[in-house]
Amino acid sequence: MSHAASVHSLWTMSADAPQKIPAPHIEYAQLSPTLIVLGAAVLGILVEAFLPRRSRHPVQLLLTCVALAAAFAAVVALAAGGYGTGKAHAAAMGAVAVDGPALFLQGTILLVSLVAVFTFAERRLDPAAHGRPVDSFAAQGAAVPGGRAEQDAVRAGFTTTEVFPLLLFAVGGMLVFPAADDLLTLFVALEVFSLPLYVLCALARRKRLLSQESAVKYFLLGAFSSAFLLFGVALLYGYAGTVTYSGIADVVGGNVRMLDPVLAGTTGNDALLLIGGALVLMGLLFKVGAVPFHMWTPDVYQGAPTPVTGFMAAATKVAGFGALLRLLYVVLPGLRWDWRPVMWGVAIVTMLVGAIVAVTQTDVKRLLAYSSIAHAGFILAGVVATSPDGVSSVLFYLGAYSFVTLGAFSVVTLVRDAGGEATHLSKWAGLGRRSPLTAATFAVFLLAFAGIPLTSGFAGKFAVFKAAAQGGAGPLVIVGVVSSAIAAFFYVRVIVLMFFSEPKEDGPTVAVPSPLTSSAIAIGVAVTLVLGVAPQYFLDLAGQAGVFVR
Amino acid sequence: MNPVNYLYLAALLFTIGAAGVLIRRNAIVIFMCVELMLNACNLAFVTFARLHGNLDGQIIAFFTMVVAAAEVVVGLAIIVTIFRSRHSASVDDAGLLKL
Amino acid sequence: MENLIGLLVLAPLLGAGVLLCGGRRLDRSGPWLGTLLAAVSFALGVVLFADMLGKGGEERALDVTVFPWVPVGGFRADVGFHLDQLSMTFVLLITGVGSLIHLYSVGYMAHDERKRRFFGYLNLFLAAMLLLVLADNYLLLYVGWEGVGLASYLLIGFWQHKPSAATAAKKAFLVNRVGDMGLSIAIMLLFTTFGTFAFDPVLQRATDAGEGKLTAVALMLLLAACGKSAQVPLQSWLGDAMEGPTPVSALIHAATMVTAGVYLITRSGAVFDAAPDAQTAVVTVGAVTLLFGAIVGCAKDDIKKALAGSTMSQIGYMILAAGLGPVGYVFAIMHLVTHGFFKAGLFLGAGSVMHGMNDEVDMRRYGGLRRYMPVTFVTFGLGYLAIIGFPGLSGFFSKDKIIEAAFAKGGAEGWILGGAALLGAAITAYYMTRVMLLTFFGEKRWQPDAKGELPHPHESPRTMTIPMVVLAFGSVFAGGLFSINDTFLKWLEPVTGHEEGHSPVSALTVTAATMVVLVIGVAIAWAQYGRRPVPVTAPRGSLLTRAARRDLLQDDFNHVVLVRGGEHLTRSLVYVDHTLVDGVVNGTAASVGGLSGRMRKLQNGYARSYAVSMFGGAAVLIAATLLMRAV
Amino acid sequence: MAFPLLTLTAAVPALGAVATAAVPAGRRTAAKWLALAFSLATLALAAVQLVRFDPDAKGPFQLTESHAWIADFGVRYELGVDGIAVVLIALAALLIPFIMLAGWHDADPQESGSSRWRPTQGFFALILMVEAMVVISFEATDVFLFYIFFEAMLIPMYFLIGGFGDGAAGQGDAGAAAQRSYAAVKFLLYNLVGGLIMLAAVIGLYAVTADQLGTGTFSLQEIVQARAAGKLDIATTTERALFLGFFFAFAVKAPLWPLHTWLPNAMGEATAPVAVLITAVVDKVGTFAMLRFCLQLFPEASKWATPVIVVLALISILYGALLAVGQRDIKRLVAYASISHFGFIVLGIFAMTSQGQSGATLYMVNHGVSTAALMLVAGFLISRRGSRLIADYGGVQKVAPVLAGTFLVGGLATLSLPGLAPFVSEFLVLVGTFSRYPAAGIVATLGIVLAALYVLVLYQRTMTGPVKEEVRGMPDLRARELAVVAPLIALLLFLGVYPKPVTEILDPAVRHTMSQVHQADPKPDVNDVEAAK
Repeated sequence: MSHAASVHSLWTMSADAPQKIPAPHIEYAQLSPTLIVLGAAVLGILVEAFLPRRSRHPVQLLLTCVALAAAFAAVVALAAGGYGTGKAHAAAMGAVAVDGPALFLQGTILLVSLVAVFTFAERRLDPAAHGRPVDSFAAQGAAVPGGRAEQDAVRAGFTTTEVFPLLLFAVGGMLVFPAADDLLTLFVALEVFSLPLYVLCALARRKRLLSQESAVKYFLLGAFSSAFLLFGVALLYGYAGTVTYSGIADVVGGNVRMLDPVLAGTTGNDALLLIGGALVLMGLLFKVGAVPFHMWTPDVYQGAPTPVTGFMAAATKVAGFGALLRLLYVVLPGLRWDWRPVMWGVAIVTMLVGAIVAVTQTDVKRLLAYSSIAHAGFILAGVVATSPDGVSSVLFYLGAYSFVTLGAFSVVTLVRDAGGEATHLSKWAGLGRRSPLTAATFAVFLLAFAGIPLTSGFAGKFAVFKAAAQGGAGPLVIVGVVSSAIAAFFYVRVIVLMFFSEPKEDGPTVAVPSPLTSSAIAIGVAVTLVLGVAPQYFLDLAGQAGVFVR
Repeated sequence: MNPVNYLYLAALLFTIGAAGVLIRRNAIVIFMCVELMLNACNLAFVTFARLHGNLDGQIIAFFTMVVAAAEVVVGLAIIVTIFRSRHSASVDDAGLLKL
Repeated sequence: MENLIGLLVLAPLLGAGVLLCGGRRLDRSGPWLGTLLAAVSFALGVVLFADMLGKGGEERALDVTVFPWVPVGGFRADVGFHLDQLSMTFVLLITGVGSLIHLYSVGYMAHDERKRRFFGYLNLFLAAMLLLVLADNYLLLYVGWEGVGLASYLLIGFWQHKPSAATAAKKAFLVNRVGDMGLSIAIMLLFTTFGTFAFDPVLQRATDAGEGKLTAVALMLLLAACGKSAQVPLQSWLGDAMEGPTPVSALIHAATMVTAGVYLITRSGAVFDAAPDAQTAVVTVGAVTLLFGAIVGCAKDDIKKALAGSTMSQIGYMILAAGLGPVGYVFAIMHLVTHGFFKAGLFLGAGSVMHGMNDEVDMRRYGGLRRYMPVTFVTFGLGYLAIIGFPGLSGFFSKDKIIEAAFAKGGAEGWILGGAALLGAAITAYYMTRVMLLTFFGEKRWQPDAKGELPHPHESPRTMTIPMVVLAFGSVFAGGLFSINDTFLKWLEPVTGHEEGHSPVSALTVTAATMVVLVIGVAIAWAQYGRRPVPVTAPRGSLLTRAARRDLLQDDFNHVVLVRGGEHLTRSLVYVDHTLVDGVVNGTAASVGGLSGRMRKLQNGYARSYAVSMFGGAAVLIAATLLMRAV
Repeated sequence: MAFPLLTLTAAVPALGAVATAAVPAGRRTAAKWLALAFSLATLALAAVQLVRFDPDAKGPFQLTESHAWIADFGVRYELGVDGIAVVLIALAALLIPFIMLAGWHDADPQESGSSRWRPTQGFFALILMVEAMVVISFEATDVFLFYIFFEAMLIPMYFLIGGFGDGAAGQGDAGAAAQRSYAAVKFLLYNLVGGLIMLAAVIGLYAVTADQLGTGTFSLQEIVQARAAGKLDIATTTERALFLGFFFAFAVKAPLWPLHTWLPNAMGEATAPVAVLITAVVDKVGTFAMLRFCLQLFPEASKWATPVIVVLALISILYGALLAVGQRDIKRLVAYASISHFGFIVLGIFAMTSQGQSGATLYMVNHGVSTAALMLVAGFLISRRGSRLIADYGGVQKVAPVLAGTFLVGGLATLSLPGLAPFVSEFLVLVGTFSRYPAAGIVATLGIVLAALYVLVLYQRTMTGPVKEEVRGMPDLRARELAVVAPLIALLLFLGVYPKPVTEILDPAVRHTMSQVHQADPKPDVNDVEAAK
């Protein structure tokens, strides 16, 4: 009875709530990066709608690049304006955080996407029969593979320029994802960047069946995982009565001003908190491709158009880990002793499974997919360090890793034969003889993956392991070292294949790319070496960006 | 009636949805199961909103619906394409990518 | 004077360098150049000798430190020379006999197209040997020690195209290495015991160290001596070493190098004197070897191998003497010198015979050569008389003294050793007579050689005969000269020290006994080979004979135990390395691969199974979190 | 800010590598000469180092340079040389030109492949790259800096091994290539694993220093001084763990039994010059690092581990020698011989006596030169007959006396014949070991007998005996080849007769190391004459 009464009182109380809702106050300047990107995306749609097909490609390319560059400039401006450090705070009524990690990650994402756009726009790889240069996307996504419609589209020289707005939307979501300061924003951002990716995956020009299959898998599993995440959000909301990070953190930390009976009732029930936390974690782990939520990764990476794969592999990881960091460091620090062991486990299995399964891979893209899983494990090792060092090391690793990945996948786009990209490893035999330069660059990326000194991979690995060791995660370091040893094996295998085995007669040809892809690869190599030889400046950046706002 | 029961219902629906995803072959059905899971979440949200007596939960529920709608658009589009190229919507047929 | 010592070593070394690196243009002049340089160092030796005679007995020793060699922390080894009467004796012997044999070789190797290198090696040997006897510390001695080993390796294997020669050379080097191991361990012991291994400090303060340590050192030195001087159990290489050109056998494997062991023991006398047990070991080795060598010498039909056996046995005498301590050192060296003369002479004679018989070595195919090569016959004969100890000739004096000293050891030991020495004398007389008879007397048993032509023996050229004559003089008179009012004893005493042995039997009795056994030995030989004709193919012979022909089965033992065993060991190790050590690593790699292959199967391409893993993962995640809270 | 001599010494070959790699495909010979010029320049710089280096100066390191590099990792760009380093740098710089000359034609492309494929340029560039990295890892006094190049070195080595064979693998071209890449992969993986384990230890070291000194550091001197001052006190178990981590990597590189199996494959498959590069230059970094890092960073742990390591070293000595006896392949034989010699070096290092360590350091130099001599001549031999199998040769000394002679000298050096360089060092090691562990000393002495065995057997089977048909008409050493071998032999003789100049430079460094480990030589039983009187 008393309970019912309280419920009734709640009802009446919330009845006259509406006029109490304050008008939201949005700091547009501080959200400008996201706004610019999303705005450009909308523009892009309009371009698709109104510009003649011929002129769409250049316009879209220009628009996208400008937008991303501008957004990056905005990020830099904000950082310069001290929002990364002193003036860091939660903007948009606590929905979006503007602080060091957010800005650093947004900057990284924007740069990565900018480079990715180059590979998106590459049109010289497929010397098309009908004379018109084409990129790696389907002439007409909706057309049935090999069907009449597609042939017409190909003959007409259609290209799916929608990929650019799609990319921009995805980027927009990714920008918000690591900055999201409440669970709702987190969820929305997740969907905003996932949905365009699902579509992009389906748009390969060659091997369309694989492409579509990968899209379906990605979509279903993605939706599945986001449902889990959402349920987790629900439980956390139920536990804390709010979805803002700070609010939940306060409740978890047990420092709330007024504790009404209901809240007391729910907060008493840790199950809500723990299960909710676990489910949200799972949603994020899925995005970063950690074991056992990794299984979509190889299939999707292999099926999706390679530029998209590169973009996903690089940017999604950055965004996902950003969100993960924020969640663990802002929302759940009170529960450190609960989630740390769990994350330990996840990190260990991720490193080992990724490395071990990669050993027997026969497809370059799958190989890279598994290696990305292993790397997710390494990064997790830095995540569980639970120290500012840990954060900055993870940030650095993400920056280093994303460019290496992008570069590697860009190289993959160049090695082609009649069936499009020749991704089967056996085709790569003797590549070093055919075109030493390409092989050499790819070797550089592989060495970076393997964490050989003087490459960014080593600096990053050292940073996270160091943080982990200082965070008292020595065993993790050992496992990490072991799995790096295993990983080294298959990277080396590819190098052997490229340089020490005789080239086949029917081997693939290496396409001579336009400046776009070349510059993408060049940037990748440059970043790899610079971060390997003189990482101090970037370590400083990451170090300054190591503190989350609450 | 005790609102907590709604939570149990939500959990139940969520589990049913999840089970559906695991069991059913047809992509459309699987997708519907996912939708079911999302709606289970919605139910949980509103229940908690009710419990806590603030509107956040209810607002989130609206957001969720919108997101779900968006998912439907993209999802159905993808599923339809693959259906047209494969003449089957069974996810088990789509097994080219493996190992 | 001091600098001359350096030159003494340097001259032949220079020769070696020039001849070996000189190239073809020296092919003609090379031999004479080598001989010249040998002669030069002999001349230097004589000069130093004269200078030394000018001084009193005590201050005759010269010490020169040329330069610090290995100065490291507490460890310092110098390149320094120590020239005293002992080393002087050796210098003269080495350079003297050495020069003669160089001269001989000029004729002997005249027709060999690689003679330039031959003389290079000979010079190298001279240099190393001089270094050995002049070194003022054990490490430098070790350098010479291995240097002569190298030279002997190169010279034994000089005719490398003959596999037998190459094998013999390798064997010689390896067996010597075993001995060298002893030497290096001895040096280490000396260093850890005395903190140095220079002769003076070590020998002066030998007694300060514990007897245990000294015994160890002495035994290790003995091992080294056994290796170099072909004493049991490391004697097996000497017989095969006869594969080398005969001048080499004469110089290295008769006159000089093989006696290095005696030098080492005499030089380290202070150490041995302080370690009686070690001395017992020394005399035992000596006694055993002198019999062993003698017996082997009796059975061999190859003239050089017979002489090799005799060398072994004679050096056995020296080692025995050296083992007797101050009583014997002088006589050991004295016998060493006389032996140097007559054994070199004998070998040169043998060489000359082979030269005349188109390199036939089997004595059973000789016979009646005295008419065809008179000079060889005479010189060889004198050498023969000397070695069997015919009264008045060198061997007589030196060997007699050793036998006396052996008896003088006193007690059962003395009797055993003395007896062994006497028996050895008898056998010596026997096998040398045998050699003599088979070679120069009896009817011709010449056989056509490989090319099917009968040999027509002739006297050798002057370059070969002159050295033989000179050496014959040595083997006749050296002993006498040395013994007249104990010149040699007085000469060496300051270095080695000397004390009269008190023999249970008078010196005269010993001499008489020696004579008797000598006659017996000769008589038996005459009975066997003098009176009845000798079969060209050797009769099967008694068990002992057959064993002796095979060096008393020593080689067979080596072959079975060391060679075969070693081969098996290495082969199994190679297998282990490949299968086990490597296998472990490759195994882990393979297992990772297998694991990978199995885990790969989980990625079966079905979206729903992926969903299952996610669902399961979520469940685990939740369970784990709750569990963490629970505990 | 002094003149950055050390940096320059490393930078010159690095630049040379870039320059050589940039030479267009057509200008092969130009590339060779360019590379040779750069290597000679490096040699000159190394010589300058030797001159500028003052053995009697105070302080462990000289010609030091120190700049901030990666503050976050506590890493500084710190260079400095002690006596050991300066000598080993000289050795490396000296050998590289010979290696290049010896391999002058090894990388000439058989078929004129695509114009972009420039093996020759690659070959020489990689050699220079290796040289640069070796030099800087000798110079590094910052653990992390050392580690970086210790690891990075593997990559060019890997390409040298896998990319260029002597075409004498026995079976067809494809089979040869397969074997080669197997060897290369084996080399890389062994060393990578070693390096990664060391990485764990390096990180651990950082964690310890950061924990106790506030800021983590990798500076050797800082750490040593901090320990001396008691500011840094590493728990026993931690120190041992870290020591093992470091030692493992160095033991793989050295290589020490049972981590040695990569060496025979690598040396067997690589061309002779590259094999020399591996064993004479690169592997020295391993033993060098034992002296500089294992002993100085973890003295207590080193002492703790000594017994085991001594045993392993002994096993290496005998095992390597026995396997050398059992080999059918000339280059593999030399490889196992090297394993045996590395056993001696490690033995000397961990005997913890001044003789032992001076011997070991001197041994590094001598072994470098002697192996170079033997292996390069073997390479010339192999290049003539196109086979590595001992059984395919015989009677060579008849047709090619000079080749045979030099081969013999190289062999005699390998069996450390007195008068040649290795004897001195080997004897020092033996004495040093004996004075602390007599039993070990005696066992090690067996090694010299076995050495004689494998060298002489090799010489007999290849050079002596009746002349084989295939060998008939084999040309003797050419001028270029003689120009490679003669100086090495001269050096062997010189260092054998007069090693003083080298030992004088080495000694202070060794004494310093000994003091770091708090070890004194055992005293002789009979004290010297003065005391006696």
